[in-house]
Amino acid sequence: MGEEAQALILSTSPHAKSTDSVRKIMGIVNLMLLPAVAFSIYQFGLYVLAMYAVSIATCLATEYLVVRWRKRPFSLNDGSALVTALLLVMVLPPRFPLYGVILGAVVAIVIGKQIFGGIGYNIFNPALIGRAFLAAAYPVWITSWITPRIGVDGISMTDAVSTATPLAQMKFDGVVAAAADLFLGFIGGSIGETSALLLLIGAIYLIVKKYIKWRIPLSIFLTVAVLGGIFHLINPARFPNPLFHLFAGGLMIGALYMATDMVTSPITKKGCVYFGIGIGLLVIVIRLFGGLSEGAMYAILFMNALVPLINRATKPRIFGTGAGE
Amino acid sequence: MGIAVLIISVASMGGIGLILSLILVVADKKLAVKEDPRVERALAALPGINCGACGFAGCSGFAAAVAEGKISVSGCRPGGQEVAAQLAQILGGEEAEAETPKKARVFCSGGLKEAVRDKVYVGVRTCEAAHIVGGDKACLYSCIGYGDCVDACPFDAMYMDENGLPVVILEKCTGCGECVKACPRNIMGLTDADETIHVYCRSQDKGPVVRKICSAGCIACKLCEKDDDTGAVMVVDNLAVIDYSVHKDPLKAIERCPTKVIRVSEPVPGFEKEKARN
Amino acid sequence: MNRRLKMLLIMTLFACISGGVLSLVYLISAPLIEANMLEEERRSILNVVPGIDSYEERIEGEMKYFECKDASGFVVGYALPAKGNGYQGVIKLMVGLTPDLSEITGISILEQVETPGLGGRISEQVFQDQFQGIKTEPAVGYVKNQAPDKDTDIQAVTGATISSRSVVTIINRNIVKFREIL
Amino acid sequence: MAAKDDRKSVGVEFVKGFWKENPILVMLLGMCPTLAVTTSVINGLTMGLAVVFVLTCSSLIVSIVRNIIPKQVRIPVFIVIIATFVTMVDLFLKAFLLDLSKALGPFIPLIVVNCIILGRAEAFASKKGVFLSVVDALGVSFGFTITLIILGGIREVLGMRTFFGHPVLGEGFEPWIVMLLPPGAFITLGLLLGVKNSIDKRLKEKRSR
Amino acid sequence: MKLFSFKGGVHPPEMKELAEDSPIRKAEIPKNLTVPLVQHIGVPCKATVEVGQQVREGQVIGETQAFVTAPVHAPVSGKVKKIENVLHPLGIKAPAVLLEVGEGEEKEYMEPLGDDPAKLDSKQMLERVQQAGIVGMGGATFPAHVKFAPPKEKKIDTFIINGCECEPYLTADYRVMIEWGDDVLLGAQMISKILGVERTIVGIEENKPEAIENLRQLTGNVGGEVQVVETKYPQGAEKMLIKALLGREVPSGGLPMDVGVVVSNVGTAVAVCEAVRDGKPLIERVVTVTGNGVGKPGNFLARIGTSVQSLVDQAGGTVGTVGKLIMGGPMMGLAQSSFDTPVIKGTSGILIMQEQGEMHETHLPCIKCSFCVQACPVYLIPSRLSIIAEAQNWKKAEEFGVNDCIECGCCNYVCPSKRPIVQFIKTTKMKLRKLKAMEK
Amino acid sequence: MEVILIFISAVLVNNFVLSYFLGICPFIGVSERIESSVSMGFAVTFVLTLSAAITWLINNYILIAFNVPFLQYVSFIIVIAALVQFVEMFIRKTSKTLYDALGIYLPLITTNCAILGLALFGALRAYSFIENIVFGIGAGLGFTLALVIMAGIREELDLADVPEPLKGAAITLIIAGLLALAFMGFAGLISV
Repeated sequence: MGEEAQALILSTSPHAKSTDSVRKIMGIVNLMLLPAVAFSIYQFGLYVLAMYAVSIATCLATEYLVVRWRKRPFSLNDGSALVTALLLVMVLPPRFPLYGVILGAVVAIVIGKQIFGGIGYNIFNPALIGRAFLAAAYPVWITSWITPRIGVDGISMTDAVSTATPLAQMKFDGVVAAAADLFLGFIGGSIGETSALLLLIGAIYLIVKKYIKWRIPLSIFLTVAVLGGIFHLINPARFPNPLFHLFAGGLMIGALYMATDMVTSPITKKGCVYFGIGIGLLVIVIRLFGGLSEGAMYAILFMNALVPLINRATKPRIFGTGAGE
Repeated sequence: MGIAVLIISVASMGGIGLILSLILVVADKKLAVKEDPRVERALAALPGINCGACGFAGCSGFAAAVAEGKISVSGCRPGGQEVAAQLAQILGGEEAEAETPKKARVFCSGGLKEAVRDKVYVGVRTCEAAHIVGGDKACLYSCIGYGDCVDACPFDAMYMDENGLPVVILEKCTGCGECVKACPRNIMGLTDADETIHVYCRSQDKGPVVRKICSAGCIACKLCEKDDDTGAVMVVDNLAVIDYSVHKDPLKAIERCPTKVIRVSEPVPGFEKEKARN
Repeated sequence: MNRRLKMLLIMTLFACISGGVLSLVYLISAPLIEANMLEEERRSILNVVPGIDSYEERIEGEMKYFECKDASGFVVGYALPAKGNGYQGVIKLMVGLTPDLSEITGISILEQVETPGLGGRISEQVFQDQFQGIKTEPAVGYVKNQAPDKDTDIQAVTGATISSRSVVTIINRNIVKFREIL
Repeated sequence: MAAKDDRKSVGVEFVKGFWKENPILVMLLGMCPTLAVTTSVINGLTMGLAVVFVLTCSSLIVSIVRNIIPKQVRIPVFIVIIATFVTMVDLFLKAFLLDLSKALGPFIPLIVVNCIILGRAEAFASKKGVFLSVVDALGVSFGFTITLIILGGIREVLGMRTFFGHPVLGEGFEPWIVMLLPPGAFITLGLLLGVKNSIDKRLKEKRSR
Repeated sequence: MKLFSFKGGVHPPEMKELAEDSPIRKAEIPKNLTVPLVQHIGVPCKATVEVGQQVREGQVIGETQAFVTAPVHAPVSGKVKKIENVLHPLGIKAPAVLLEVGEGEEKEYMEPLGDDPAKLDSKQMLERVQQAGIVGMGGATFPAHVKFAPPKEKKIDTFIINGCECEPYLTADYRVMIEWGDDVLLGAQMISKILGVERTIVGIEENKPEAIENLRQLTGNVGGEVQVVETKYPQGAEKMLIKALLGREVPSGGLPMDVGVVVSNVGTAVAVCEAVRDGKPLIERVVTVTGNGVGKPGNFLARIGTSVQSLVDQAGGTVGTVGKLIMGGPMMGLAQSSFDTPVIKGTSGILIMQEQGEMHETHLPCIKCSFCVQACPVYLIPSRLSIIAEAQNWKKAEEFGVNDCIECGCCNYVCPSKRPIVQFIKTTKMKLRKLKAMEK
Repeated sequence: MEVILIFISAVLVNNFVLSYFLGICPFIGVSERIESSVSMGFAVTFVLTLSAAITWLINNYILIAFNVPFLQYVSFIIVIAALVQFVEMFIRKTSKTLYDALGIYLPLITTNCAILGLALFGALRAYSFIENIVFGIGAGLGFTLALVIMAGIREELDLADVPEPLKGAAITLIIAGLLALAFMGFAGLISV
């Protein structure tokens, strides 16, 4: 009787699974980055397109080689390397040399991610590791900016007029850019960070889909706005207004796409809030008192390092234990 | 000037040295704390540089851990092998040699070739996990085949053969029993080296059921029971069992076994010699 | 008791021996080290105030400076050791000034721990040479990424605005203090 | 029997410091100077030689006086001996090689607390004869020096494009300044350790085959 | 109306539409029945009959002397063919009585006790519950009489009838509440009487308006309250239901009675009602046969021991390539390896799913998305637990509360890396139990 | 103000472990568990503060007063060694709880470069007594911070699929490198 029945599949419960998958999540994150990517190419020219291409090629190739060398299952199609590749370029200056992009991409994938065991195990955001490494390796290149929409058609390095980012202008010259320009993105700065608007649109979709933890960006923004506001009230001449803080520099892309990286952010709700507050605090401290003009990247990296401790500190109370009633 | 400097430096160093050694002497007298003599001797054997490379808080921490057996004697990096040897001596590892060495054996013959697989198991590839839902072999008494025992073996004395069954390298096996603990289906067992015949099946299914699902299982035909007149072999719960207290090697029992689950086991290397000596 | 006495003796003994041996080594090496230090100081002073024959150390309150004279004993300038915070840590330098303090005759970075290859480039000759002939009134300044057009300005090291600014600030602050003393 | 062993093991004692008991890569000792001074080969070399001197001399002394020192003051006395030699090195550098002395900064005095030296003094010199102790000290400290040179070499080449001050990579190579900074030091040493481990693993596999 | 709920949980597609409108149908009794002697948590039963013996419907065929046990009765009249080890729904080999259905219609039921709870003696009722072999019919199969007789120091103040049926696909309880509402409430009253509680609540998920309506009307006559809870999985888990309705948290490692509550499934209530009123032992139950792998999904009143094959045949046979055969719901049900496995007292549903590619997917490393942390109804960190268990760090898993896991499967459901978290946890629990046993 | 700068500098900007490479041995050795790293951190902070005070006194009242600066290393280290040994014995005798939490880490500290390094840096920078103590506390807290962060990460990585040859010290060093990268963001905080 049982003979003719074909082999049944045995597995533990549950037998129903949601439709989310790593691949789908990463794919949607990539998709949501596209508007900002497209805008950055429009703004800074075809050279930026070349940077994206180089970064993507390097990231994918590196990931492929490492995974093969380690004899692990093929992981390229999960799309996480692509996210890293895009984000890496988005936080670089528009005329960063291509060999630098290659170096950054290799460092991001190898030291930022694979050294810890690949996707899911990394402690720091790989793209930020790549960027921080480049910042330390090529400190001059990383602070060389150009004005957008000038020399757009060109792909050479020399046709663009160099300029400072709004944050650098604020820091060293005390010039504060208009919030509207910052919001729409008609300012100098890193490739993908300029348009707060486009970044927000993508992020809102991701929040709706619950693919990013909304508490993180919200608490970052609130902390930055409140602290920035307090300092602005104390001394408006020296400290810029909170709107400027929110829309200038890498805060938007950092808060929305890098701090919220699932792997490197806390897993508890409370932890996310602490994490965000920490980032906001450090951003303000570095921007206003540090030697660097932009601190979002370092703030996130530093808080990444604290995530295991945050997770531990905010470990939820298990049902039916402690002060439940 | 030269002499003055000389005198001053000798005096100040001497002074510092004197004061400090006084403090230490007093401390040594007043603040001495009694300790486990083994810890103390272990501590004396250690380099005492408190480098922390062992992961413990200083040499005393390491010494205590060694004495309690929490860490291997070779855990001290600066000390190297010499210290390890000393420590081993101090801790006096006079392990009682077992009279007959124990060896682990695999009591299932139903590999990929022999056992019928009538379902598809999807999930974590460890025996322990697969055992929850039953694995993919039809026989519920069979080796699941994901090698938990191999992973558990601390001596690299096991491997999975191409037929999906674990194999014990008897030379390396120390009879520690880790594989026995790791196996969720009791396939692994420890045997005395002088037991030379074993039943390589654990199935308690009835003969016809076994016949259907495995070509190398005990079908409880009782031929062995009939052939061996010593009474050492019996079929209990549809499975042949050997009582070694009656007879260590009931050779006759294996002759007519239709599925060859009763077999002469691989001899334990080096054991024959010892036996002769006795 | 015997054991403890031995502890006491041995430790004191070794401390004494160490003190003795070291003082001997020191006595031999001290003159050499002294000479080394003086030579270094001399080099840096000659470097920042060119064409001098001799100099003299003066101490005025908390400030130390060197009065530099030419062969005829005429004061041709001052060498002023200065220090202050840079980007990473303390920067120590020597500033050479004309007797009326209106112009810098040269600077020499003595010690710094700025980022190598970035802020650390303030130690490069190109950067230090810029200060020759820079006017100190009203204050020394700096510009970025372009050639300076004022005679009080120098060009900052690319990408290392803060280190460059620190050097300028240290110089300005010390010149102001020095003016009060003279 | 002990004498025979001693003679045979002289070579072994000397060589083991280079690979099998390399103080940095295997014993993980003396990390502080390893990381701090290896911004260039010359710094690493100087540091290494300083350690060679201090370790050899203090091993010598310790193995001579080992029997008269009570257990309770072993460490303080050994440290005093070591510190004495370190001060000598320091004074020597200040007198003859001022620039190098400046570059190495406080890391020369920090040799005092370099675990390698105290470790060897304790583990080896305080238990073995004079001759073997010196051989052991030389082996270990040269192993240390060579590792410093390798590390310094990698960092100098990538960070400044030079080796021993001579340009080795072409103009086209933009040096990675990060290699001269702490992150570069940590990461390079970490990767070097990884390379060492994987070579060991491969050697072991080969041998077992 | 306030909607009661708890924190965490998931919303898997309900899929109840497949069978919810099909009324309960008496299933045909196949020629042979396989009645396992292990149908409850606790000491297994021993056969009280012999091979070849004739038995009558309702006759006890398995019994032990232990307290935590429930006797097994013959579901039909017939002849004992064999007593041997068979494949049990739990995936183990367990002893069972194989019956050949006979001709006679004779029954051997117990004496009816009456149907007015007010006049019934609670001690007598409790005894009857035990004799009738009633167990928790939601799937836990805990002997009911043990549950209804808590130790004296535990004051019970509330009895909850669990009508949530939060598992997707399953509609057995739903149909019972619509068709046999009277019996449910009568059973509930009897149990309340046994327990001596003042408050009896029926908790029903929002997505069963017809059942809510029906029971509300009926409670008007007999008393008791009906409360609506949010449609969310695992609303039907005892601990969650208590938290949602009463705001009480069952302590870690404790039972509902520790917070003064007893929870029973609607099926159990019906069984109690029948046992007391009609003297009928637990020999049949309502089973939902559903899923995209069967032709005509429906709800069947099936005798215990009926093979899955027989029920599936009555539900239109299989459709397409069958991938999984699950006993229970998709979230907590057990995958079966054979259609020969019998229905037991805890079988609430038979779910047959066509083969799909995802069923063969292997898992990826955890990406710490924290979906599972948000979903876990007992506030564990499943992601971490699964990593710890994967690394086989059993001790640490215990620290992280592995034993508090209720194995509801929410974490597993939401995991984008498709990690078999529940399996990791089950394995760890088993291993820990083994280690504990070894220590002793 | 100066004191605050010294403190911030020692904790964040010029972190002893991550930018001066001081105390690497215990940093690698005792960063496996968070609990022990916290204890170790506080033990180090305690000893650092204590030795900052004592070495300052020795430096100013013996070495400088008698003009024998060349005895610096010898005298500092012998004082530190004896001091640590004494404190350990003292705590051990007086308080079992304190000893278990803190005392057992003390022997590790003698050969911790951070202690001697602090004494030397303090002497080199000619801090005042108060400044030197603040420097000691700051350095100790900076060490603790780095150690605890590292312990947190290592506990996390315990369960990760780190490549075999990199397990242990190698990955710890690389993480230290990445931490140093992250700490670079604080550069310049002292140049306000």
